[in-house]
Amino acid sequence: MNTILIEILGAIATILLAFTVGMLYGGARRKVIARIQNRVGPPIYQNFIDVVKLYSKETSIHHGWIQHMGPVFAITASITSLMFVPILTSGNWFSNLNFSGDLIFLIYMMVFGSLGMALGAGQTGNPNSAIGVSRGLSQMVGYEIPFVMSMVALMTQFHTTSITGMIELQAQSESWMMFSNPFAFIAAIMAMLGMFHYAPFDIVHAPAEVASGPVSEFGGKYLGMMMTSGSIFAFVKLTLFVDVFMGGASNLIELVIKTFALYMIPVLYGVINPRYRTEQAITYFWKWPAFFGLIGLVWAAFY
Amino acid sequence: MNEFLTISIYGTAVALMLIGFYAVLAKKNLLKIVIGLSIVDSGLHLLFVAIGYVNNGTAPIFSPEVLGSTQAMVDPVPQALVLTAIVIGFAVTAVALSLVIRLYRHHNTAAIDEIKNLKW
Amino acid sequence: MIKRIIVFLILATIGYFLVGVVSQIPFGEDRNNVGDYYIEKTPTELKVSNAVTAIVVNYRGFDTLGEVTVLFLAATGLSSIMYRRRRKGEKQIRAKLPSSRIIQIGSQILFPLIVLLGAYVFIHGHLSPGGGFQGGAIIATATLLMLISYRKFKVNHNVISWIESIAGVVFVTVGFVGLILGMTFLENFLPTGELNDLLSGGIIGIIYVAVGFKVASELAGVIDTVLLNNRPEAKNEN
Amino acid sequence: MNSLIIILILVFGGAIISFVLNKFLPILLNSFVVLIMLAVSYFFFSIDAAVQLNFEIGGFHLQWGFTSAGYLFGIIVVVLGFLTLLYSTAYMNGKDNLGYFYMNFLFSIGAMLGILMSRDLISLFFFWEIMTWSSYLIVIYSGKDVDRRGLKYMIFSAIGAYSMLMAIVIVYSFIGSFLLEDIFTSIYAIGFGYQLAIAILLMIGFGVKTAIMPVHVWAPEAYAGSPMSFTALFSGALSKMGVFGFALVLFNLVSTQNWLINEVVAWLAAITAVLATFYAVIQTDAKKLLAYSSIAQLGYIIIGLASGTYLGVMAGLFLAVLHAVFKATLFMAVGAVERQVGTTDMTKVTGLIRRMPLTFIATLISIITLAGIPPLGGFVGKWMLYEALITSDHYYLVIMVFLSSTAAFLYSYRILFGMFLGQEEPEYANVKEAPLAMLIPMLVLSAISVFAGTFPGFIIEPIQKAMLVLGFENRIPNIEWYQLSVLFNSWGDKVVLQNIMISVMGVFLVGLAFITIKGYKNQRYVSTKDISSSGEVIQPEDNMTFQMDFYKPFERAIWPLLKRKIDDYYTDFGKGLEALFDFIRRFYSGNGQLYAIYVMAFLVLLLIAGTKYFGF
Amino acid sequence: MVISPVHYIALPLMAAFLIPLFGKLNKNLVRLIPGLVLLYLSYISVILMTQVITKDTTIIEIIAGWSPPWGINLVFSPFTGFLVSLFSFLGFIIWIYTYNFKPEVDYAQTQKFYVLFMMLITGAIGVVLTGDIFNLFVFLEITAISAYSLTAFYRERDGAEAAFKYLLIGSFASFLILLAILILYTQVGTLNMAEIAQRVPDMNPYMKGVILILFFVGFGIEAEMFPLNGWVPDVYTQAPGPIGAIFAGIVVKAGVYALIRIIFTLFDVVEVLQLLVVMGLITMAVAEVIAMRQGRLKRMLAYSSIGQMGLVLVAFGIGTHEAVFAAIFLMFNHAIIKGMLFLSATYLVYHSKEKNISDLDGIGKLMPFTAFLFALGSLAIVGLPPFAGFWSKLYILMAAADARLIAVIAIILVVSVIEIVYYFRVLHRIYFKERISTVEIKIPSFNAKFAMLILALVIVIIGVYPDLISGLIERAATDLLDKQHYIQSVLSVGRN
Repeated sequence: MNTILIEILGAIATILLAFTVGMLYGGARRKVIARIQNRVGPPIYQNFIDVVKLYSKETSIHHGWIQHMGPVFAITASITSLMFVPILTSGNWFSNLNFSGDLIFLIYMMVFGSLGMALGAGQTGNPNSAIGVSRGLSQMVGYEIPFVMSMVALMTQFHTTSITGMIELQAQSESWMMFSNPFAFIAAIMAMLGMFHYAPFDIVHAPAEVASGPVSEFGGKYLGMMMTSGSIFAFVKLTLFVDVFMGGASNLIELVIKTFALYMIPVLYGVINPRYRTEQAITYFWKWPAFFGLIGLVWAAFY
Repeated sequence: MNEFLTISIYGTAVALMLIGFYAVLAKKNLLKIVIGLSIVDSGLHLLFVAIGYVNNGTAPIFSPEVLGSTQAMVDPVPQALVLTAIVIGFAVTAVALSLVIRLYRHHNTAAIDEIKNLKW
Repeated sequence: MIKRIIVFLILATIGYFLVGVVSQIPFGEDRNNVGDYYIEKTPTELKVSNAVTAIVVNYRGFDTLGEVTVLFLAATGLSSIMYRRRRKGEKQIRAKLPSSRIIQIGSQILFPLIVLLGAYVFIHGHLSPGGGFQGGAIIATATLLMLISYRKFKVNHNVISWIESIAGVVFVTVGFVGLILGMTFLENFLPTGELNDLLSGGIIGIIYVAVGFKVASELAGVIDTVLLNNRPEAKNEN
Repeated sequence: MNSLIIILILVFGGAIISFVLNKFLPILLNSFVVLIMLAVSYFFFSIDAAVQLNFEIGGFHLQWGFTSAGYLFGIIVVVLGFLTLLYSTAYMNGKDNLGYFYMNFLFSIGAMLGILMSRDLISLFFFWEIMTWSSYLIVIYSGKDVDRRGLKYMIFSAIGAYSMLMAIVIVYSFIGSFLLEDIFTSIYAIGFGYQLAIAILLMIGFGVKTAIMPVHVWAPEAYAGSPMSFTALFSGALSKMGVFGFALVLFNLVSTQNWLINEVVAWLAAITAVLATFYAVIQTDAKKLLAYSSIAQLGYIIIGLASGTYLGVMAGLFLAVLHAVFKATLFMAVGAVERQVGTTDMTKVTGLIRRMPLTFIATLISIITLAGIPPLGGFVGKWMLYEALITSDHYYLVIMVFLSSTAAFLYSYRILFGMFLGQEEPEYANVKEAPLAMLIPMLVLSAISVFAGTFPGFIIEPIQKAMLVLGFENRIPNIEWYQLSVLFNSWGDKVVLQNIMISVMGVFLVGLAFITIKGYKNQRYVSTKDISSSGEVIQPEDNMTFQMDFYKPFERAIWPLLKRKIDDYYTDFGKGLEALFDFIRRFYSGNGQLYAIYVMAFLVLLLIAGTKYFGF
Repeated sequence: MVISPVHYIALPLMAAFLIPLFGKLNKNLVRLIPGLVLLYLSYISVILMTQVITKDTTIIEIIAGWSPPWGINLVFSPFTGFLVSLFSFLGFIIWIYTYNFKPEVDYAQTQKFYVLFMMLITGAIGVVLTGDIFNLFVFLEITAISAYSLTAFYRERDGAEAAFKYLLIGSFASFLILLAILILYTQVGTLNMAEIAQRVPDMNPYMKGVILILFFVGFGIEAEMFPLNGWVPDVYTQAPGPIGAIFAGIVVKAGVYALIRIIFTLFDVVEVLQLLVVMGLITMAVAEVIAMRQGRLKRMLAYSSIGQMGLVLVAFGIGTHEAVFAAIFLMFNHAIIKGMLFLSATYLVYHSKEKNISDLDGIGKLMPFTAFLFALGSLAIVGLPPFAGFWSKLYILMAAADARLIAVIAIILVVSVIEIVYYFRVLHRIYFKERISTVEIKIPSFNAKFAMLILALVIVIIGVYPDLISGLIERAATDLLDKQHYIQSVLSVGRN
């Protein structure tokens, strides 16, 4: 009984942590981009304000019960995957369900959210949402391939598929994965560019083309919940990368530094690039990233 | 004498067959083809009769004067066979001729390579 | 032209092999084969003086039955191939011009003699050279003679079919009688008389006479059919 | 009396009776066939594994009896057969010559059971042909361009059947017996080359029914063309016969040193999976889409079997069972839409979710299972498959499978969105939900696939038994099936299914409660025309549907792969053959003299050739 | 009068001679007599077969009281007896079919038709029964001449052309056979097959080779071997429908019998068997390939039956006991099935001038019975279970596999796929196309339906329960392969 209570408390703590960190990173992104574009930009805590505002808004219309479920699917996916990602290497604090899932499961769990959102967006009947969904799914097929390649490379190199196992092995060999298999790392980073849906891969909710795409029919609590799940999800992704490539983090500071460093890559890459078209994006992911992924696989096979 | 007989008879038979075959294989006219067939047949019949021959033997007929004598008789079997063969040849030729007549009426030509309604 | 060359090549090869084969058949030497058996048995057991006849009608009588059938089929097939439905008022006339008196008179004289000769030939089939087929052929030539000399001469197909059927039936029945009498098909069941007299050889004589009639009628029928049919567009003149 | 005989007599006799019954009292027909299937399933489940049957016919010694592998597939056949029959009582309602339909339906069920129970190649082949017949007769039962579809199916089935026959006779000539166990024991005695040939021929034979890549071209049209109630069985159970055969061949005929065969088969299957998925993505007809998707899924199954590892084979069989479940559901759902709406063209029919909610739920669950998303059953199979491939160092296969199953998300979403979501067209305003007899099978099957996500044990237990026959020792700790919820791979990494289920369900329910409770009362439903469209007001007659070229960008991206279909290669091949044949025909140029020359030339040839033998 | 094999020959001849007479009494007798004769023949074949099988003897009927080798003799062994019974049974069925086949042919023609019809079958029977090589030739000629005449029977068709081709090639055949007989006689000095078989081994190999090749080509023409079968499609197409069935079912079988008898019994050269396999394969492949491109129904059937005969030759050429068994089984199946196909196809394209397959569009609804029988026959001939064709194909494949002839199996199966393709094209036209052609159809008369039905029943029954007939065929195969038994059982017959 007691243990279950502990578990739930730990889970809630994890969620709060992920939420705050994700929100702050979002704000930081807006700030950074503004600075680069020589603007002042919103304050870094702007996202909190937005979320609070959204939750406090009244939603007066809906298009059916699947639209209800869309955001719920999204947040379910993000929180569940959060539960399975090891946050800290040391201490069993924040270690929720790390040992009952592995990388493959995580990869699938991540997809769950976007499909759920897509369902929700689908019922609204807004053509923009549908277009956005189709773009998003197509792009996903694009970046999943290099990502999976690097992941498979890691698994074969470590002879394990569990994340905690990978962290331990990196600790033993005192070298991070990003150094012991750089090609897989490069492939994964390039895939991450697509995962974050930032420019130049922001074709899903391309503001000017398809009025913010899938979410165009969502407002109020729906949008708030989506933002929440989105920020948690960003944190999940970053932590996952840190775990598998940078040997995890022993305490929160290290975690923040590493994740932030990693987070800046897509942000900065996005600032300086115009938007791709969908097929360009797909073929982009299937050219160099896939190539690096292949090399990473071969490397891992001969490691 | 005997060699001459051999060569002449066998040679004639073979020559007849070849001539007949030439007519059948190379001539265009239906009638000539039929004629060729019967030439071939006659060559064959000649050969048949020839193989039955026994040196200075008589016809295989026991007329009273040959009864006592020990003179050899030619082999009667080929003659019997050739009788049958001739009759059959006649029958085939008759049918062939009637077919030729009908073909000629039907196509108004007797050239075999123009009668090609049925092919492939 | 190319076809000619191919044909020549083919014929050359075949000729080569034919000569090769034939040159290995010894000519004129006597060998031991069934012929000797026939020659030895024929006068003693069958009391038939013409060994060929004996073979044709008795030893290999079955062949002859088939042979007769072939002729019969030829006649039937011929008439079925040449068959055309008669249009009304269409009469067949063979020759455009009537043949000259000489031929007509001559054939009038010759006709009975030829028929007689034919009859003789097939009646003496088992004694002398010749037999049913030869005799039948001779008689058929007699009809041919009449046909070419007289435009109006008609061969009565009704009669012909009667003759040939009866002749054939006789042949087969004679064969069956042997079977019925507990012997084998076509076996001789009559007393074989003395060698070299007319009533010898048992059933051979009967069969040959039947064959003679059959062949004669069939050949006549064949000739008549062909002649009748070779002028579909016959004008009516007399 | 032997219960095998009873089953066969029941099915085949029932088939013929139902044909007659349709002539005299058509009223009883539906209930009759359902009863027959009930009786069959009773006898089937009351069967014990030991029962066997030996007899002689045509000078061959035959032997029947279910191995546990056969029994596993038999379960699929019986359950699915019963449900599809129940479904078709409503679905086929009002179609003409039903007797013909039900006769062939039962015939194919009986033939499948016969295949599974036959322990010798002759009866296997015999039932295989009967199965081909009955399914062919249903494929040509209705629809347009029956001609082409049927001929394709027939030709490929013939190719498959005859290569099987060739393998069978070769085996017989070496071993002198048709009984499977004799063959399995003494197959290694014969030469390696023959062994390889036998395996390959048999695999061609089974691969045709499994629709593996080079010989799959019949499948889309045949699946899409026949009545959906049969297609559910066709893709669910009938194609599994090929899987069954593959299992036999790969594990009992091909000795271990032919790892090459496994590799080749696995790669063919992988290419099949990827290409079929891509084709499925660009389809606009739901039936066609599902047809291609089942080709892809069968590809996974074969990959799993061909990987040859314990986990891989288990994954393959698990997916086989599960595919039977969810793909049958999907075909049934599409059939329901076809029956209620009249078309399955996704560019026409949209927004049925509020009209047919139950059908939608069944479809949703099956789609989630198909996509392999946790926590439903599909994930278990996918997980096992990936782990098996990775732990056995098939990296590149993993990539292929990932590619195809990621692209599978596209068509999964497409079919949901195309038929049920999106704009609600007024012309479908008064569409009714499907009748009960069609809903029950769908819901039952989707319940199974939900259940399998948390408690895969009840599927894994019989699979385990089947794998004993295929020569894998038991690695499952002997615990109750409901305790079996932790999956291990051979590196010792695990996934705990019940934790996943708990966390997903917990978060989901909390979130749902939260979003539903918050301000629910003053929230109302508005039609899908009432959407934010950057200012202007949408009139009811405006067409706001987005269904055409749904995945155009993706299509453009993969176009180089799809430019040339395999069909075209076959067509060109056929054309070339016909030209050749026409050339050969010229040999008989109606000139009789030429024929005579042939004769003489042949004679001359023989004579010249004879000189060698006869010393001319 | 004791029942003996000679009835097979003598009774039909008697009847043939009598038909013109009876025709003058009553016109229906002309059509009736052949049926009665054939019925009687089937009856005595039942009796004789039971004798032969139960007593395990070989009935040798000597003619004109001269024991072999001096007289002609008929051999009624399990093999020949099986074929003869098949011929008479099939002939009787086809007679039922022909009973009022073409009423518009007027009386004189009907009479001739039936005479020739009966003699065609009798000739084939004689070829199978006789034990004398020259006599075999005579019967072959009987068959041939009636075949020529029947092929040219209809004026409105191109029968004459087909018949002339047939006659041309056929007279080549008879020439070659006669030449071979002549040379053979000069070498062994006898015409009795048993004695020839006895004397052949110590014959000069050169002569042996030449004779064998002459026979091979001569009988190969009758057996529709590949380069020699130019006449076949024309003849099958142009002859009246039932006659086509007789050609496919009876006449060809006689030719194959002669070829096999020569190769297996008379001569002792094994190379010929390989040659037979090769020629059979070529025949089969070429014929099926051409059949696939045919636009005319009967022509397609003709080529397909050439292909089947090729398969038979292959099976005989393999030469093992199983192979011969399979070959005889296939001969039986092919006689029945292809006969039924021809009979039904005749009515399917009864009035269409060109006999195009395109005239069959949607005919399955107009004449369901005939179309269904045709479909059944097609399924059976391509060898799909549960029909008769399946077993023979399976047996042949097994025999080939036993002889390790993998390539042969492969070719056979590929060809079978082609077969399936073209038969199913026809079936699809029959059942799935809409009828466009304006050719009016002819519903078969009752007795035609009856005849076809009997054949269909045979096909299905044999297919479901092959043991019904495989026993007989087993004995036949053993008998065919047992050369010494043949020789001594013929030569041991003394003067009765």
